[in-house]
Amino acid sequence: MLAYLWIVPLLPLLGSAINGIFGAKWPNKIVNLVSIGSTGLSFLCALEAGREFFGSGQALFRKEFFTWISAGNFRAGFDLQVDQLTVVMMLVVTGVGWLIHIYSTGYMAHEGGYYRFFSYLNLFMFFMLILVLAANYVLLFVGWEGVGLSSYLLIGFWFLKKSAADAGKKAFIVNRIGDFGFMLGMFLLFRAFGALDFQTVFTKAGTWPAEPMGHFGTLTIACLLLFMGAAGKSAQLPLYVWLPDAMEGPTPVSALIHAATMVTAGVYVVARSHVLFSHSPTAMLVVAIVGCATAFFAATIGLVQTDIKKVLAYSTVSQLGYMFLACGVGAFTAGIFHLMTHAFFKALLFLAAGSVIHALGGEQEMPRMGGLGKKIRWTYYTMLTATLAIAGIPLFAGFFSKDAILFAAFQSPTGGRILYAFGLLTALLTAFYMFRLIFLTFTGKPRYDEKTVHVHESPWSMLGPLAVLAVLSVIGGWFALPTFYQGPDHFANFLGPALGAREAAEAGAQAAAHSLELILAGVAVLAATIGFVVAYRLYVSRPRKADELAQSMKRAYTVLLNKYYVDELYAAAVVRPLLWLSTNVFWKATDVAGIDGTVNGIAHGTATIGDGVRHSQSGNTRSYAVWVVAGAIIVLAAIFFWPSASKIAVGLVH
Amino acid sequence: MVPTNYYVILSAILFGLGVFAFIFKRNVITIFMSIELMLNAVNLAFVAFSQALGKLDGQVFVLFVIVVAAAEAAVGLGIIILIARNRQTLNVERVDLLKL
Amino acid sequence: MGCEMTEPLLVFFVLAALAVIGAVSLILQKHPIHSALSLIVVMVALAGLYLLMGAEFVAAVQIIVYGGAIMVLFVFVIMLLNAGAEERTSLSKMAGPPGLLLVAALAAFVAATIARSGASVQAAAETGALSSTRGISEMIFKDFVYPFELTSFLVLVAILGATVLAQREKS
Amino acid sequence: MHHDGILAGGGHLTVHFLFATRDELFITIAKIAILLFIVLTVNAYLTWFERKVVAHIQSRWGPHRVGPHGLLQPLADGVKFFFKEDPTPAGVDKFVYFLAPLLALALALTSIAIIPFGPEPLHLFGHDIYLGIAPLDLNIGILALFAITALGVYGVALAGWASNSKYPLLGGLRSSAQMISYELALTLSVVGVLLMAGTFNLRDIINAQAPLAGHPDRGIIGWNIWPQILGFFCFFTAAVAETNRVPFDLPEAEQELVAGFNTEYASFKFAMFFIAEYTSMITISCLATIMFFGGWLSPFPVSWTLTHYLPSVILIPFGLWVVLDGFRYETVLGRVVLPAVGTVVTALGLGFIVFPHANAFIQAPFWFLSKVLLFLFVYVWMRGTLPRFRYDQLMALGWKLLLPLSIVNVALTSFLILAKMQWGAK
Repeated sequence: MLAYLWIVPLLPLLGSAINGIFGAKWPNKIVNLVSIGSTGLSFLCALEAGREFFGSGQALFRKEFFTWISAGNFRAGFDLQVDQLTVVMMLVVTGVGWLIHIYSTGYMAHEGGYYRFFSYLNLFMFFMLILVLAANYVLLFVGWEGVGLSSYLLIGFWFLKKSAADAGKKAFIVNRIGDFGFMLGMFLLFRAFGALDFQTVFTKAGTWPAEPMGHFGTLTIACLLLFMGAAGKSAQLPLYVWLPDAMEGPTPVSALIHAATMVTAGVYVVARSHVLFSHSPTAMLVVAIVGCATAFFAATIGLVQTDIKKVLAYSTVSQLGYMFLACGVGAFTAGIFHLMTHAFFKALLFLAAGSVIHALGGEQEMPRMGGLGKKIRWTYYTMLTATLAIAGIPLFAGFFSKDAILFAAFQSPTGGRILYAFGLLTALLTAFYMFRLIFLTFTGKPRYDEKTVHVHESPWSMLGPLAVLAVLSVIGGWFALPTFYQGPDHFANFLGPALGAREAAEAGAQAAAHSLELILAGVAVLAATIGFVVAYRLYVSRPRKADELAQSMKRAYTVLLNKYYVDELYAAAVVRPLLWLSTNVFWKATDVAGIDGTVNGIAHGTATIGDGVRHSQSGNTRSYAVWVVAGAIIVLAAIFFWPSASKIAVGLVH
Repeated sequence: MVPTNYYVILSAILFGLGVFAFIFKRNVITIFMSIELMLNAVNLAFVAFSQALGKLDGQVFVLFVIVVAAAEAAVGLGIIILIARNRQTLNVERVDLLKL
Repeated sequence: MGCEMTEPLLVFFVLAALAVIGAVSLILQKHPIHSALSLIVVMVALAGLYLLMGAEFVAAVQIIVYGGAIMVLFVFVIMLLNAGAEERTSLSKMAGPPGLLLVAALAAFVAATIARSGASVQAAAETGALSSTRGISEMIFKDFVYPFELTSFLVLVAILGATVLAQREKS
Repeated sequence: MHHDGILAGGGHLTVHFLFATRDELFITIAKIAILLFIVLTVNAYLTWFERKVVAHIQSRWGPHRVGPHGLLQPLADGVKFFFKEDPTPAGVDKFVYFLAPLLALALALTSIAIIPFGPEPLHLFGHDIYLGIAPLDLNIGILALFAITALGVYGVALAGWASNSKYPLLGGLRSSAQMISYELALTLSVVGVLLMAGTFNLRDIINAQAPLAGHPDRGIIGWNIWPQILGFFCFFTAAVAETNRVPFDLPEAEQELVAGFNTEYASFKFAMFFIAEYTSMITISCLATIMFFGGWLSPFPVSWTLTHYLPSVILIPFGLWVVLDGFRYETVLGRVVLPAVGTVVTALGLGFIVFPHANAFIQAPFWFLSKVLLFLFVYVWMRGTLPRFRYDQLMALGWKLLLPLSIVNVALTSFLILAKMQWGAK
């Protein structure tokens, strides 16, 4: 299977192509068959590939399938590689992706453009797999842009809805900014190392001296640029604005792309280039701070959002912040660990939310929900599980990963305490707004119009994935279970070879800091419980209280409700000036006056000349004959006055 | 023995006359004939030089020219017949529209 | 050189005169048939000149193909179209004095070129009688065999083209 | 000195006969005159012959009023042609109208000049006088012949056009089309012979059919007719068409076109066409003889010396019969003239027996002429028996049968020759 690794991404591509080309005519059943079949197969292939990889016991499998670009000493090939990190990502992508495909067959059943949706979805799978399997930055960038594209297509899936179309554009444009940085980073790396495939870059970088804190050397700048791209893709400050709007897309999309997989690409890239990052503490610190800030910032916004999907979106942002925090403090394994668990429970949350929306016939505003717990039990339970997981209740997946991150943050030498504090606070907020969501949605008395809206449980094609994901988000974290009785962290050891020796060292340190870890875990649980209790008091026992609280600190509330006016700020600072510039300078001045003027001028000139010359084309054969003679005379004259010319001509003939 | 120059000059004269006819005749067929005249003049020069240089290439070339002329005549006259059929005239000055 | 009046020279001048007269009359005649006849005269005269130069085969071919086929075709077409005398319109501005000028220039150039090249050629002259026919066949079927085949192809194409052109479209 | 002047130049071999020496010039002129006379006479009596034969085929008497057996009929016709009124139709193109018959006649007569009639020169006034006008080394003999026949089209076409009348125009168009079409077959059909002979020279072609030195004398077996039977078929058919004779005489198809291209011609101009046609018949017959029937070669091996007396053996009895027949002729003139002619003929026959040299010299022309006469008879015979083709049939025959056949013939011949070179050499 490894030898034919390309099959893994190819299958979804085929599915996408087939559906895209023929799907329009086909009934949904066949479209399902194609899309689910292709993704499912590729999931199996991925499993098989992983099995073989471990069977072979090699640290890194790498195969160059064909050379794509070759210029001078630069080579960018279709090279795929597999190591532990890849396996994790690959399995998450194909597995979760597959589940979400199944879910979508139920969720989208009544939508128009069914085949289109699945074609896009498969396309996304293809690009995402390319991204995670790529063995060099160029190919990775291909996947990177590809997922951006399919995300754009899917956000704007209901392109007739203006908000959706705009959201799509917004996502695309904001990502451009990040990609810009990413490309610059790649160029810089190429200049520094003369190659872009991971092996060469990392081996060379490994030999470089680590750049001291606050020193901006090549590596640091490269890392920061890469991180800029990552921030764009993974919706970190200040480029996070597109993700909440991306909720305009169908819920499965939000689940797959904007929660589980695509948005984590940034984290993946940072983890993938951990060698570079670990050589520049400055960059690491930046990553950590940005991550931490984003986590807190987004969480605060999430507190007051009323749209169920918006809440989840902000929570996604903040969880991504966690992951970056982890990477920033050097706990890449923890980051990836959280990435995985988050993929499980956040996907689950979104799908469940989707199920809720489905049940209410498209209602997304929590104030108009409530009391659904009894009506749609399965959805309720699964969503509850996910909430517990994300809130970090012990023995649930989120607990372990978040705990690992906080612990790492606490331990980190530079400003560890502050980061930890914010992380902890975020955990509290997370717990609060998640439970707020649960309570507003499932408990209390219904606030929707029961005559018009008749709630119904979703079909099994939707509930099945929910169940599976629920299970996963329970057991997903148990790799790390042993650490609590001084055992090894399996996940860390597992990722060790891929993410470098630094982890191993830390594993050693962990034993020493074991007691400390237990304490921190306790603290985290405490924070979660506080969040829970507050939410309970505000929304269940004394519902009135929430509004009073909002009234009492109206200013802060409105600020939060309006998401700190960030969008407005951007609009004022960036969008409007740009619009003005492009309208007046580029369009009116340059294009209309300059370019069009020139083109039309040339056209007019040509027309005038032609009008003049036209008269020689009298259509009178005899005149033409005369012209022929004139030409002959010119030739003869050349031969006569300039014999060498004729010699040359003859020479040409011979 | 006739000097080669004489032949060549004769061919030049014929060629000139051919060009003249080519320009100053109005009848398509006659114009076509003047082209043949020019070809003949060239042939004469060919043969003259071939005799002068004692090489036969010239004569072979003449044969080729004749073949080409024959083909040309076949096609050309076909076209002329069409013109006469569609335009009801053989005067090139009256045939100055691409489309009727 | 050789300007004492030998018979070949005599013959040459007679034939040359015929040719030139024919060409001139081709221009002067109003009726295409007369032009055609004049052209035939030119061709026969040229054939005679070829004979004089010992190019018997070319001479024969000249008469058979040019005289016997091509010009017959011309005459045939003229008869078919029942072409009348040519009308002396002059709608072309170019084909007036400027044309005349150009023709004069062309003639001058040709003459000058010949005058320059003539001497060099003359040096190489004076070769014995070459039995042309055999030699020509040798050349055609050895050295020039590919061009020869090409010409045959050309002729084939021409036949097809002529057929297509001449057939009346079904209506 | 002229002699040097010419030969020094080289490359004039074909024209030098015109003025090798003054004497040769005169001889040539004399030859032309004699040949012209002979040809015209033969023409005249060919008409008589034709009418007689056709008449007998149709079981009529044919001409027998003017002179004994109507022998003076041609004379009478000639006189009639001369003195008839010669109206020129209105609106004809004068020049071309006059040119056409001249062209036809001139070309027809010129073509005869190419034909050689005998191998041996006649020794007179210390000059070797060959039978036939063309020089011995006319390397393009057959080509020249074709060249002239090719030009023959103009006579017909121009006549038709110049008459300013629709029947002649149609006739002219038809015949020019017909001639062009059949010229191809005609030319191609002799290529086989040329390939075998390896020359254009008519004399050499005849000699090529003669037994080679050291080979058994096969006489008639050696003629081209056997290997080239296909070629001969094509050749003769095409030739008949080329001369506009029955069954290919569409240009003058009386029923459809009155008299075809020469409708508007009367009196002597008409006679010119007439003579031209018969002359070309003769030429073609000569050509056929040369190409396929061994020219002047005797059908018998030379070793059969007795056959040398065949001329006498034919002439003497014929003469005697004419004498006897003459005595029984009804008119006085006949009773006087016929016996006289008879005696002359008999005397000729006896003379050949008496003078071996003369006999030896006469052999070649005798055979040549007898073969030509045979062909002429065939012409007349066909006229008496065959119906005329329809125009489309004619074209189909020319393009779809004769042309392919003659091409096949060429291919076959060349292949056989190659094969002979490969294997038959030793």
